[in-house]
Amino acid sequence: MAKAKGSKKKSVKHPISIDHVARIEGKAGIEVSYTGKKVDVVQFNIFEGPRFFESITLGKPINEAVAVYPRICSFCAAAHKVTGVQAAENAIALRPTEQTKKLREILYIGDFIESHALHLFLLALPDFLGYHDAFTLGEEHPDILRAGMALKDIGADIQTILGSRYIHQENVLIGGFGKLPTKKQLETIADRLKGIRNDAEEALENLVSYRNWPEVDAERIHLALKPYDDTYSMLGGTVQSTEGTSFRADAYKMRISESVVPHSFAKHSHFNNEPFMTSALSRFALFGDGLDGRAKELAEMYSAHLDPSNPMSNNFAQAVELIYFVNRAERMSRELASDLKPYERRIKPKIEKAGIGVSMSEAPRGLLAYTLKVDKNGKITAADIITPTAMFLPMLEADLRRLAEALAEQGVKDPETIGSKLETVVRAYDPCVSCSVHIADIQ
Amino acid sequence: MAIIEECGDICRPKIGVYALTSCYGCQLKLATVQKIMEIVQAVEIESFYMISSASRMGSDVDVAFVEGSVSTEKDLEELKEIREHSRILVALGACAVNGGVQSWAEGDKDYKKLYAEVYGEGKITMQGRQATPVSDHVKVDYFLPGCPPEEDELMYFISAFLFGTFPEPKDYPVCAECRLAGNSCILIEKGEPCLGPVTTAGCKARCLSHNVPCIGCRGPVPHGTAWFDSLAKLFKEKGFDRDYIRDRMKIFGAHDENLEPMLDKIFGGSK
Amino acid sequence: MVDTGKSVYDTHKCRLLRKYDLTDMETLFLFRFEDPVVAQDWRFKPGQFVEVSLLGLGEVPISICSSARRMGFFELCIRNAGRVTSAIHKLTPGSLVGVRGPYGNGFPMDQFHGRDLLCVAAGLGMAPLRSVFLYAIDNRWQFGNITIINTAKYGPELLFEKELEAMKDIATAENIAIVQSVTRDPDYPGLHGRATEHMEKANVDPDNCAVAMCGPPAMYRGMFDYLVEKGYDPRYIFVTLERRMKCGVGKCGHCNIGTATSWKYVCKDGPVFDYYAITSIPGLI
Amino acid sequence: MRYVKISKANTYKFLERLKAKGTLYAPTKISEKFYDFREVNDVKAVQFDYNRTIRPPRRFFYPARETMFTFDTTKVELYENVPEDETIILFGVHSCDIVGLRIVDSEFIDENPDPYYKKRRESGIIIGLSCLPDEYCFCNVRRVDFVDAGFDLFFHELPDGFLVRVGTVTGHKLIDPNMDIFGEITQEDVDYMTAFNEKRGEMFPIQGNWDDLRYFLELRRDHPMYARESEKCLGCGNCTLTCPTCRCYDVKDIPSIDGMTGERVRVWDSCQFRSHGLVAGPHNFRPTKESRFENRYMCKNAYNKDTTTAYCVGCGRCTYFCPADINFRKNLMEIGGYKEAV
Ligand SMILES: Cc1cc2nc3c(=O)[nH]c(=O)nc-3n(C[C@H](O)[C@H](O)[C@H](O)COP(=O)(O)OP(=O)(O)OC[C@H]3O[C@@H](n4cnc5c(N)ncnc54)[C@H](O)[C@@H]3O)c2cc1C
Ligand code: SF4
Ligand code: SF4
Ligand code: SF4
Repeated sequence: MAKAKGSKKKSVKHPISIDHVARIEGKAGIEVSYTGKKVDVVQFNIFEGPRFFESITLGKPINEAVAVYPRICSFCAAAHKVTGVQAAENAIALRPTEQTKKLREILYIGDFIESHALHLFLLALPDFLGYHDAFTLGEEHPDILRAGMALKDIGADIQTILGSRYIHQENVLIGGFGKLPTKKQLETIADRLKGIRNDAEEALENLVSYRNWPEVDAERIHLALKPYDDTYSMLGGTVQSTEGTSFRADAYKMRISESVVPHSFAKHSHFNNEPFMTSALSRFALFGDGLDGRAKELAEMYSAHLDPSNPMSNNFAQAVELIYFVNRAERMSRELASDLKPYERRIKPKIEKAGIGVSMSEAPRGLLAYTLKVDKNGKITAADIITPTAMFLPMLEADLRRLAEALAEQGVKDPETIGSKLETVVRAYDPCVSCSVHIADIQ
Repeated sequence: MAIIEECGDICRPKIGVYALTSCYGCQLKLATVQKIMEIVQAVEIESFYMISSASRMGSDVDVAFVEGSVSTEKDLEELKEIREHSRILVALGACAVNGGVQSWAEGDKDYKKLYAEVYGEGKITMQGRQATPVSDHVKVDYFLPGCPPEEDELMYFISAFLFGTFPEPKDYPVCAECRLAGNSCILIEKGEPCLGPVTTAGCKARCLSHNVPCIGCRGPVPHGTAWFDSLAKLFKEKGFDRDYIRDRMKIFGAHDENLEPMLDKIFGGSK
Repeated sequence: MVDTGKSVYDTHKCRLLRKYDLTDMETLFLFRFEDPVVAQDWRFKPGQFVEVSLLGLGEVPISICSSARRMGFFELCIRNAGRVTSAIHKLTPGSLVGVRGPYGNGFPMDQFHGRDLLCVAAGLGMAPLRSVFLYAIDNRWQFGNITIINTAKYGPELLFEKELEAMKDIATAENIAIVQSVTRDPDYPGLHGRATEHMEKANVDPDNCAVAMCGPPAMYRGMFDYLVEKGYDPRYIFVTLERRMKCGVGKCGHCNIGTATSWKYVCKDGPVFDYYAITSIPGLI
Repeated sequence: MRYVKISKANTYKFLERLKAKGTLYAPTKISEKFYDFREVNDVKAVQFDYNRTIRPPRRFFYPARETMFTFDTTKVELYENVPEDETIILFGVHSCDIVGLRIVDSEFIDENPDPYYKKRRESGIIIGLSCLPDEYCFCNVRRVDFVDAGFDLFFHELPDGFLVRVGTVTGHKLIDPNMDIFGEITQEDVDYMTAFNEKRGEMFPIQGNWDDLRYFLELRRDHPMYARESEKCLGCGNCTLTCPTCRCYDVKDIPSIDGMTGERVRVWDSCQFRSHGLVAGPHNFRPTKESRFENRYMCKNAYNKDTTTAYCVGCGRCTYFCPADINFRKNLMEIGGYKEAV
C-alpha cells in the first residue's frame, strides 16, 4: 500500500507523502504539504531514474537508434517505434509505401487496445470497484478480468504478428517490415476483433457506474493531433488546441517549451506558457466528431462522463476509444487482407546527406513528439523526444493541487483517504513515468 | 514434493516484483503471461507496485524479481534492501542482467556528460548514476535475460522454482535456435550484421524469423562464450567498420568485460 | 536389464528404504524395487550404473555400490553435487524414485576369477569399487589375496571408512588387506599419502593380479606408471571413467570420448576401460 | 532391383498422389540461396535441383524438440508420449543424406532402440534424388555418393524425367498402382545414367577416398589447424545442427505450476556448446573452444561399422552453413595431407 504518513514537522500540519504510486507505469510519488488550511506544495515526484536516451544515441547509427528508442516504454513501445521510425524516415527523406503505413497503423492500434485494456482493467478498475489489484478483483469478478485479458491479448497479438512481439517490436524498421503478415493472419486478426466487440463495450459499462469527481473539475487547454483522414486516428501532421489554434507538428519545438524542475527526473512542458492536457480525453474533446458506429453512439449516451474539464473523464474516453479502435482495426485488417501485396519489399534506407526529421503521433496517453537529426553517414547528431506524460505533468500537478485544496476545504483529514484519492487522479491520466524521464534539448 | 522446504505444503511462497530503472516491460511481460492467474494462486504476491496497491518495500520474500538497472542512488538503496529481504534474487530482463540499452554510452560518456546533455544546467534534487547491472552490486541467484524475457522461460523458471529447483541456464547463442527454426542465415546470405552468434539463446530466433538481424537483446552468451572477436572479424570482412561493430555490440553488451578486449584483438589497440 | 516391453527411457519405481549419511556430501541410499517381478529378475554387474529419475527435476547416472547378491535391493552412494542430486538428498524414506538400467559394461569379474584382486579408490571412486569389493567377498573362493586401498583428501571424506574399518579383523583372517589413507589431512589419525605410497601394503602378486581402480585421471596416470613398472599385467588393469550423460544408452552423445580411430561411448562401451584402451586413446585421462 | 521411368510432368502427378499417402516433404527454396525440406502444398514448388537443405532430414524422425514423457509426480509415473501414426514421406533425398539417416538408424535403432525415432522411421518413406555436386560436396571421398540401400525409391535424372530404382517392398507398392504414369526404361535411359554419373564423378572438387583420414587425424592431433580455425569459430552450433548425422540431445524436465505433472522433453544439443562436456563440480571435459572444435573433427571422422563409412557423409552443410566460413573439407584435407584437385 502506498504509504500515507503524517509526520510532525514544524508549521506543516498534515503533510501527505506517497512514496510510490502503485498501479502506474514507472516510479513516482506524490507530496503534499499544508500550512493550516492552505495547501503549500503539491509535487508529483518522479524518481524513476533517467536513462538519457537522447544522449546515449548521439553519434550512433540511425537504424540501431530507432531500435533503442522504443525501450523508453513498454506500454507504448509500438507508439515510440512508429513515431521514431517516421521521424527517421523524414530525416533521410524516405517515403514508406501505403501498405507499410497501413500496417503501422494497425500495429499502433494494437498498442492502443493493449494499453487501454491494461490501464482500464488492470490499473484503474480496481480503484473503481474497491480492490487493491486486478487479481483480487479477478477472484470475485472473473468475467471482468477475462474481458480485460481478452482485449489485452488481441492487442498484444496484433503487435506480435505485425511487429514480432508485443513489447519491443523488432520487425518494424526504417523503410518497412522485415516480414509481412500473411493474408490469413490479417483475416484471423479481423475475425478475432469482431468476436471481441462486446468485451470492449463492457469496459465502458463497468466504468459508468462510477461518478466523476467534481473536485478536480476545471477548464483546461487540450492539445491533440488532427487525424490524417479526418476520422479518428493517432496519426496526423497538425496539432490543434481547444483554444482554437493549431500548428504543424514540425513546429512543436516552438510551441511546447520544457523546463527542468528539481523534484523530477522528467521535465515539465508548457504550451504558450500554460499547462495543458494531452490524453484520450483531449482527442475526444477535439476530434470526437470523427468517431463512428457504436463508439459514437455510446459516447453520446454517456456524454456526461466525458467532460473535457474533468481529468477523471479520461478513463471513459479511453473506454470509448477501445470500442472505436477494435472496430477500426477490424475494418483495416480486412481491407488490407484483401489487397495485401505479400512480396512488397522493405525500402532499404539510403543515406546520402544530413537531414532532420520530425514526427508526432498520439500515443495511448497523448501526444508524442520525435525530432531526429542525422548526418550524411546515418549517425544521429541530435535527438529530441517529448512524451505525453512529460507534457501533462504540470496539468497533473495542478489537478492534484485542486483536489488537495478541495479536500482540505471539506475538512477531510484522513491521509489515507486523501492519498488514495490523489492516486486515483494520477491513474486517470494513465501516466507513463518511465517514458517521461527522457526529455532533452539538444541544439 | 514439498514446494518450499521450510513450510512444506502449508504456505505459499512469497514473491516480490520490483523495478529499478527500466521501461517496465519485463514486469508487464510477467503480469501478462497466459497462466498469470495460476501463478497468482500458487504464490503470495508481497510486492508488485505496477499491478497492486497492496505492495510494500522491505517485506521478506522467497523470490524477488528485480527489473531495471541501477541508475539512481535510490535504486541502489532499494536493491540492497530487496537483497536483504529475499531468499532468491532473480535479475529479470536485459536492464537488470546486462545494464540495458541505457548503458549504450558506457565507456564513452560519464554520468556528468549524460546529465548535462539532457538536463543542461537544470538542477534535480535526486541523485542519478551511470546505469549498471544488478549483479554489479548484489549477489544474483538467477538471470532471466531478454528485452523483455520470453514467456516460456519465465514459466519454466517459476514452475521449476516452485518445485524446488531451477532450469539449467542456456549457454549457447541464438544461432542454434535460428537453425532449428529453419530460417535462412542472413549473415551468410546477405551479410547483415546479425548478433545472433554472440547473443544468449532463448527467443527462438524471434527476429531472424522475421528476417530482421538480431540486435542482441538477450545479452551476450554467458561464461565468456560470446566470441565477439570471431564475429567482429567476420563483420570486418563483410565491410563494417570498427565503430559500427562496436556500437552495435554495445547496445546490450556494453558491460561485458570481454567486449572491448576482443574488439581490440581484431582491430588492434584501444580506441 | 529386465525386459518389460517398456521404452528404454522408461523407469522402474523404486522405494527409498533408508538413508545413511556417510560424509558431509555423500549419503548412502537403500532402494527396493516396487514391482516384484523386476525385484526378482533385476541383476547388475559391479561397475555398472543406473539412471535415477526424480520427475520434474531430471535424471542422473549413479554407480551401484551394493553387493550384486542382494536381489531386489540396491544401494547408491550419492554426492550432493547439483540440481538433481541435492533433491535426492532431501528425499525421505518411503519416497519413490524412477530407476532405469543397469547400464554400462561393468568390471569383467569373470576374467578376474582365479587372480589376486587389487581395488584402488580415491574419493567418490569408492562407490563403484565397493560393489567390486563386496562381489569379491561374496565370491571369496574365486579370488586369491585381496587388497583394497581407499583414499580421500580429508579424513571426514573417506567413504565407507567405518564399514571397512569394522571388517578389518575378519578381513585379515581371510587374506584381505584393507588400507585407508588421506592425502591432505594432517589431523587424520590413520595413514597418510596417495595410493601409490601404500602399494607395499598390497598383499597381491603382480604377475597374477587383477586391478580395479576408480578415481580422478591424475590417480590413474600415477598408478599406471607404478603398476607397469612393478610388473602388473596390463591386460588386467581396469579403470572407470566419468562424463556428462543424459541417456545412459548410447544416444545422447555427451559421453563420447576418444579420437577418430577409437570413438567410444562411456555409457555403453564403458564406464570401465582397460589399460590399453586408456593409454592408446589420447586425451581420455 | 526393379527400374522404371517417369516423365517430369508425371512426376508432379506422382507427387500429388504421394500427398494422399502421408505428409509429403520435399526440398523447397526458402530464400535466395537456401533450401529446406518443407511440407508440400503446391507440388510445383518442389525443387529438383538443389544442393543441400539447411535442416537435415533426420529432423523428421528425430524432431529438434520432443516430449518423451508426460509425468505424474505424485504417482511417480511416466507416460510415454508415443508419436502419432503418421506416414512421413521425404522426397528428393540425396545419397549422402540417405546414408546419414542410416547412420542415425544404426545408433538409434540397432541397439536399445529409441522408440520415438524407430516408430517414425518405420512408417516413413524415403525417395532419393540424384544430384550434381558443388564445391562443398565430398560424399565421393566418403564413399557414399551412390547408395544401394536406405531408400524406397531413388530418382535418377533423365533429360525429361527420371529413371527410378525401386529399393524396397514399400517402393514397389508405390509404383505398382501408378503404372499409368510410370513406364519401362530404355537402353538410352541407362546410357544417360552412365553418362550422368560419369560427369557427376568428375565434378567433385576432390577425388580418391579418405579411408585413411582418421589415422592422420590421430597422428596429427596437435596440428596447428585446430588453433587457427577454432579461433574463427563462433561456437554457434550451426555445423552440428545442420549435420545429417549429429545426434546429441539434452533432456529436461519441465514441471507444471502446481508441480503435480510435467513433461520430460529432449532437445537437440551440440558438442560445440560449453555445457556439453560440463559436469557437476563444475568440471568441464571440453573447457575450451578449441577442445570442442576438435571434438567434432574426431567424432565426424570416426568409423561407423554399420554403414562402413565415417560419421561424416560429406554433404558440405557444416561448411556451407557456417557463418564464420570455416571450411571443414579443406581443414580435413590439410590434416590428411591431401591435395586439392586441379
Ligand atoms: C557412470 C557414472 C557413474 C556415476 N556414479 C556416481 C555415484 O555413484 N555417486 C555420485 O554421487 N555421483 C556419481 N556420478 C556423478 C553424477 O552423475 C553427477 O554428480 C550428477 O549427474 C550431478 O547431477 P546434478 O543434477 O545434481 O548436478 P548439475 O550440476 O545440476 O547437473 C545437471 C545435469 O548435468 C549432468 N551431469 C552433471 N554432472 C554429471 C556427471 N558427473 N556425470 C554425468 N552427468 C552429469 C546431468 O545430466 C545432470 O542432470 C556418476 C557419473 C557417471 C557418468
Ligand atoms: S541469421 Fe544470425 S542468428 Fe541466424 S544463424 Fe545466421 S548469424 Fe546466427
Ligand atoms: S533475435 Fe536477438 S534481438 Fe531478437 S529477440 Fe532474439 S536475442 Fe533479441
Ligand atoms: S560433418 Fe559436415 S559435411 Fe559431414 S555430414 Fe556433417 S554436415 Fe555434412
